[in-house]
Amino acid sequence: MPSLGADMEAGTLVEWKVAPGERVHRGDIVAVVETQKGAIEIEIFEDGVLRDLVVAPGSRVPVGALLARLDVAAGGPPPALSAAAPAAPPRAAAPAPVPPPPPPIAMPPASRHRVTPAARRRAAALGLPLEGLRGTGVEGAICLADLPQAPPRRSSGFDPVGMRKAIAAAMGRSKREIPHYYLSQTVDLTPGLERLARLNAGRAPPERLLPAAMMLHAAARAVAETPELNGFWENDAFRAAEGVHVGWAVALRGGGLVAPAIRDADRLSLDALMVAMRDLVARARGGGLRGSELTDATITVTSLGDRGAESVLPIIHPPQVTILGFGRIVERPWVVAGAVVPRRVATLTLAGDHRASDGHRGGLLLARIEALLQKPEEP
Amino acid sequence: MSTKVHLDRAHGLRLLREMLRIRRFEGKCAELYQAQKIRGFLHLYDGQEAVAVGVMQALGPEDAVVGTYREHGQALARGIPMGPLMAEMFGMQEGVCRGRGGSMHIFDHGRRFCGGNAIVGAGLPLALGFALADRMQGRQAVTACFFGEGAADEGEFHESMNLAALWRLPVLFVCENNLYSMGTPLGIAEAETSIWHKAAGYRMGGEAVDGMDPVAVEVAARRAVERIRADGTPHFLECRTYRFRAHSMFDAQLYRTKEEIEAWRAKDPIPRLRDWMERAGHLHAGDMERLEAEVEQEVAEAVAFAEAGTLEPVEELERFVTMDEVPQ
Amino acid sequence: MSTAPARITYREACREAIRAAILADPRVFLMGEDVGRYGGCYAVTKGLLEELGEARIRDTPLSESAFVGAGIGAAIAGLRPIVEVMTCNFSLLALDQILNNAATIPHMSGGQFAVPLVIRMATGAGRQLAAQHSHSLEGWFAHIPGLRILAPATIEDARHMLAAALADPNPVLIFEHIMLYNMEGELDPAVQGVDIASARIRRPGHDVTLVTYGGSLFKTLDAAEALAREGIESEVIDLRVLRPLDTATIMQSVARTRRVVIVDEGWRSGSLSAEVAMRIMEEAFFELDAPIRRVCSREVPIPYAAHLEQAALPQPGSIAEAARGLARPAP
Amino acid sequence: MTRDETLALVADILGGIAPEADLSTVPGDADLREALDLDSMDILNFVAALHERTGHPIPEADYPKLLTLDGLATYFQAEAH
Repeated sequence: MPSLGADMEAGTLVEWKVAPGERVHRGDIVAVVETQKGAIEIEIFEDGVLRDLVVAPGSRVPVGALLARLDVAAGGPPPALSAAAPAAPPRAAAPAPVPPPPPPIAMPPASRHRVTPAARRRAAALGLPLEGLRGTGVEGAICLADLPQAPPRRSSGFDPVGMRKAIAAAMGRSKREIPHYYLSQTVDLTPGLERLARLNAGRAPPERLLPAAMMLHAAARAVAETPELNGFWENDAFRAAEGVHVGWAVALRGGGLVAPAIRDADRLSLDALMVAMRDLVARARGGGLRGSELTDATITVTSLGDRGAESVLPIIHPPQVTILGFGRIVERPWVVAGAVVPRRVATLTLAGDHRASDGHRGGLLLARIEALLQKPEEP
Repeated sequence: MSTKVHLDRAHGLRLLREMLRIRRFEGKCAELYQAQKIRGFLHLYDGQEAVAVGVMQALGPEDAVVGTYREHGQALARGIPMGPLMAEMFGMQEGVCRGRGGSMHIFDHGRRFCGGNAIVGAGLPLALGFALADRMQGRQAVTACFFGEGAADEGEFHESMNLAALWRLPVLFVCENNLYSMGTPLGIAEAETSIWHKAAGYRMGGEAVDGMDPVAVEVAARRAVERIRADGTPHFLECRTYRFRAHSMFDAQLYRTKEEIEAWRAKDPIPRLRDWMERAGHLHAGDMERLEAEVEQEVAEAVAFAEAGTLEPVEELERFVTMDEVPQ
Repeated sequence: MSTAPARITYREACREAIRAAILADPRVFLMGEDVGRYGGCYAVTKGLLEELGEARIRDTPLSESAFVGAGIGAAIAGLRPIVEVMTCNFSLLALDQILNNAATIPHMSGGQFAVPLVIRMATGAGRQLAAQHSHSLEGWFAHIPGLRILAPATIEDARHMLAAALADPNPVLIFEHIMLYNMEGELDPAVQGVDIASARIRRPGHDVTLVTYGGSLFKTLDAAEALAREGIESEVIDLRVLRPLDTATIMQSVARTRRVVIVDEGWRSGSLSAEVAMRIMEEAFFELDAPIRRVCSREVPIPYAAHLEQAALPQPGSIAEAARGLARPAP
Repeated sequence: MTRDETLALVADILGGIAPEADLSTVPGDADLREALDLDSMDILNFVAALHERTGHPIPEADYPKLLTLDGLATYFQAEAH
C-alpha cells in the first residue's frame, strides 16, 4: 500500500485494474485505493508481469502492506505454484499385514477468519471477500472498523471525517514544527484581467480562462526562478525539488480540501494550465485523483476566489516549505503615474518555512510574481 | 352447620352415595389409566373416602379447602362435578383446570378448593393464608387443610402449626394418616406416631378419630369447626385411615403384606356404613342397587363427558403463566 | 405535598413506599421476620409498627416457608400482602412456596387463581456478612415463569416500584441491594409512579453497552465515567426488571454500540448475565462487532474478609477493563 | 425557453456540479454562488454546460445576469423571443 501522503496510515483496496499474469508498464494504473481523501488510482513504477494479488478488494491495509507481487524480470509466464508432493522416502521392508498409512490429505489453507457478525454481514452486503483483511478488533477479529462504511464508490468517494482528520494531522504538524514567516503584497491585476477579457470574448465558454489560471501561471514561473523556496524540509535539511509541481488547493463541496499537484506547471502555457486546473478540480471533487497527484506537489498555491476574503495567511503543507495565497480580486483606488485611479487588485501572500528560507527570499518571489502579472504573455 | 349429626336415612344415604361416587369414580380411573386414557401420576383414595366425605359435611360454601395430591375424593366430596374432574384426568380443556393440572392438581375457584398440591406439606402455609385473609376481611370462614401423615415429617408442617396457633388462624388441620408415606411406614418416619399429639406442642387442640367411619369423622369435624368459628383458634384432626390400593399405579407394594391390607379392608367404610344403616333400618331393599346404578350412571356420563372433550389449542400453552387480572 | 425534590435515602424510599401502600389499600399489609418491633433487619420498616399497628405490620416467626406460603394463600384469598424475606439467602427456605405455589398455581389451575403477592428481599454483598448473607440469587428467581423480578437501583424505583408491584395480579419479587440502603439522593415529587416493565438507559453512549442492574448500577456508572475520560462513551442500561426482560431496550442499544459488557453480581455460571448474553445472540447476533463480555462475581462463596469480599465482586475497575478491551475510542 | 424549462435545465446542470443542492429551496432572487456555494470554477462549468445545452454564446459580460434563478429564466426567455 503506497503512502499517498504524510497523513495516510491505511487504505482500502477498492479494485484491481489488472489480473495476475498480466504484463504491466511503468505508469499503468493497476488499482484503485480508497483513502480518507477519496478514491485514488495507483500507478505502477516498474515494468513486469504481475504474479499474484495479495490483497483482495474490500481489504483495508496499512501503508507499507504488500498488495501484489510483480516479476520484474522481463518476459516469461508467471511461475506456477508447485503442487507436486515431495517424493515419499524409501520405506523399510515391513511385514505385509500392516496396512500402509493413508496418503496424506492435503489440507486446504485455513480460511476461517475471525470476523465479527456485524462485519461479516457488512462484508456480505458489500460483496467483499474477507481474505487478506487484517483484523483490528478483539483477538484480531475483523470488525466493522476494518471495512468500508458503504459500497466503495469512485465518485464523491470522500470520507469527510477521515479528511478532516488528515487535514488536522497535517496542519497540526505544520504549526507545531514549522516556524512560518508571512509576507504580503497587493498587486494590480487590471492589465492581466483586461487581457483575459479580451481573450475570453473570442472564446466559447468551455475555453475561457479564469483569473486563477493567470495567477497560477505567473506564480509557477516565478517559483521556477526561486528554487530555494521550491522543495522539502526533510531530516533537518532543505532538499530542492526537481520540478515545479504546484499543489493547487481545491475546496471540496461539503468541507475539506485537497491540493493535488499540477506537474511542471511552470512549463505549461496559460491555456494548458487552465485545462489542467479544470481537470484537476473535476477529479478532485469526483474522487478520481491519482496517487502521485497527492504526493508530488513541491509548493502549494491557494486562491480564495471571487467570494473569498481579501487575503490569506496560509499554512505550509509539510514537508513543503512555501505556500502562496491569492485573495479576492477587489476594486480599489490606486495611484498610477501620480493619479488616483480605480484598479482591480488582489493581495498576494506568502508563508515560508524559516528553517529553509528567509523573508528576503520570499519577498523576491512575490516581486517576481507581481512583475509577471504586469506583463502577461500570450497564452 | 350444626354440631349435632342427625344420622337419619337421608343423611346416611348421602354419606353412602358420596363415598360410592368416589370409589366408583376412582375404580374407573384405574381402568382408564391402564387403558392409557389417563396418564401421569394417579393416586387413589380407595379406603380413605370416609375422611373427605365426613369432613366436608362440616363445611359450608364460604369455607375453603386445601387438598393433597390424593385429592379426587376431597374434590368430589367438596362438590366438584364428576364430568369436569374426569375431563381433567383426560387432559381436556373441559377439565376443571383446562387439563393443565391433571390428577394431582384439582382447583375450583368457585368452591374455594385450592389444590391439589403435589408437594407434601406445601398446602399448609397456603391454608394459613386463606385463614388469615378470611379473618382480616371479617369473614367467618374456616379453611380445611388436608395432608397426609408424611407431611408431619416436613418443616413446613411445623412452621405452619406454630404460625396458625400463634396467630389464631381459623384452620382445620385434617391429617389423613394412612400409615404409609409412599412406602415408608409411619413407625420408621416419625418418633411420635400419634400425629395429633404434635398439636399439643403448639398449644393447639386436637384429637384422633377413626378415619374409616364417616360418621365419626363428621362428628369430630363438626365439633372442631364450631370451635374454630367460635374462638378462631385452629384445630387438629388426625383421621386414622388406610388406602387399599397402592400408593400410585406403579407400585408393587413390597412394603406391606396382603394380610395387613385384608385386615384393613374389613374396616372398609362403605360396607361398614351400609351394614350399620341396614341394622338401623335406614337402608331399604333395593337402595344399594339404586345407589350403585345411579353412581355408575354418573361415572359413565363423566367418562363420556371426558371422552367428548377437546384439547386446548397449543397456542394457549403460555396463557395464565401470568395473569392479566385477579379473577373475582 | 412539597414540590421541591426531597433528599431521601433508598431505605427511607422503601419505607415510604410500604407506608403509602398500606395507607392506600386496606388489603395491603406487611409481614416478615423482625419487620415490626425490631424495625427491619436493614431498618427499612422502622417506625411502621407504631404508626400502622400489628394487623398491618406483622412480625413472623422464623418460618420462611410458612409465612411466604401464608402470603400466597392470603393473596389468593383476596389480600395484597407484602412479604419481607430478610435476605434472599433465606428465601431458599421458602423457595418451595415461591416456585411450587406462587409461580405455578395460576397456570396449573387453568387461570382460576391469581397470586397478587409482593415479596421483598435484601440481596448482594459488600458488608462483610460472609457466605450465608451475601449472595445474589435474583438470577435464580428470574428463571421462573410466572414471577416478575424487580431490582430497584435508584431511589425513585425504590419509592415507586412497590405500588406497581402490588397492582400486578402476579407474584412480584423485589430485590433490594444492601449496599443501596444508605444511598441518599433526590426524589422528584413530580414523579408519582414508575413502570415495572422496562429497562432504562442511565447513561447514553455509543461505544459500548454496559448492561447491569441493582447494586452494580453505580459501580457501572463509575466505570463509565472512567471510560469517558479515556474517550470511550459507554451506554449504561439498568435492567430494573429481571423478568420479564426488556430485550428491546438491550437490542436497540446493541444495534447502536455493537459491543456489550454485562455486569451481574451473581455468579457467572448459569447466571442472569448468561441469559442476557444469549438473548443478544438470539436477537442481535449480526449487530455484534465484538464478543460479549461479562463481569460477574467470582465463583466462590462470598468470604468475610473485606479484601477477599471486594475481590470477589464486580468493581468499577474490572468493569472498565472489560469494556476497554472491547471498545476503542470512536475514530 | 419557458421559465419551467429553464429551471429544469438549470437544475439538471447544477445536479452535476452541486449534487446535494435542492433548488426548490433557493429563492428566485438569491445569488446562486451564495446559495449553492459555487466558486468561479463551478460558474465556469455551469456556463459551459448552459452553452453546450442551449447553444447560446453567453459572453462573459452576461455572467452577472445568470447568477439568480430569476435572472436565468429571464435571460433565456428573452433569448427565445
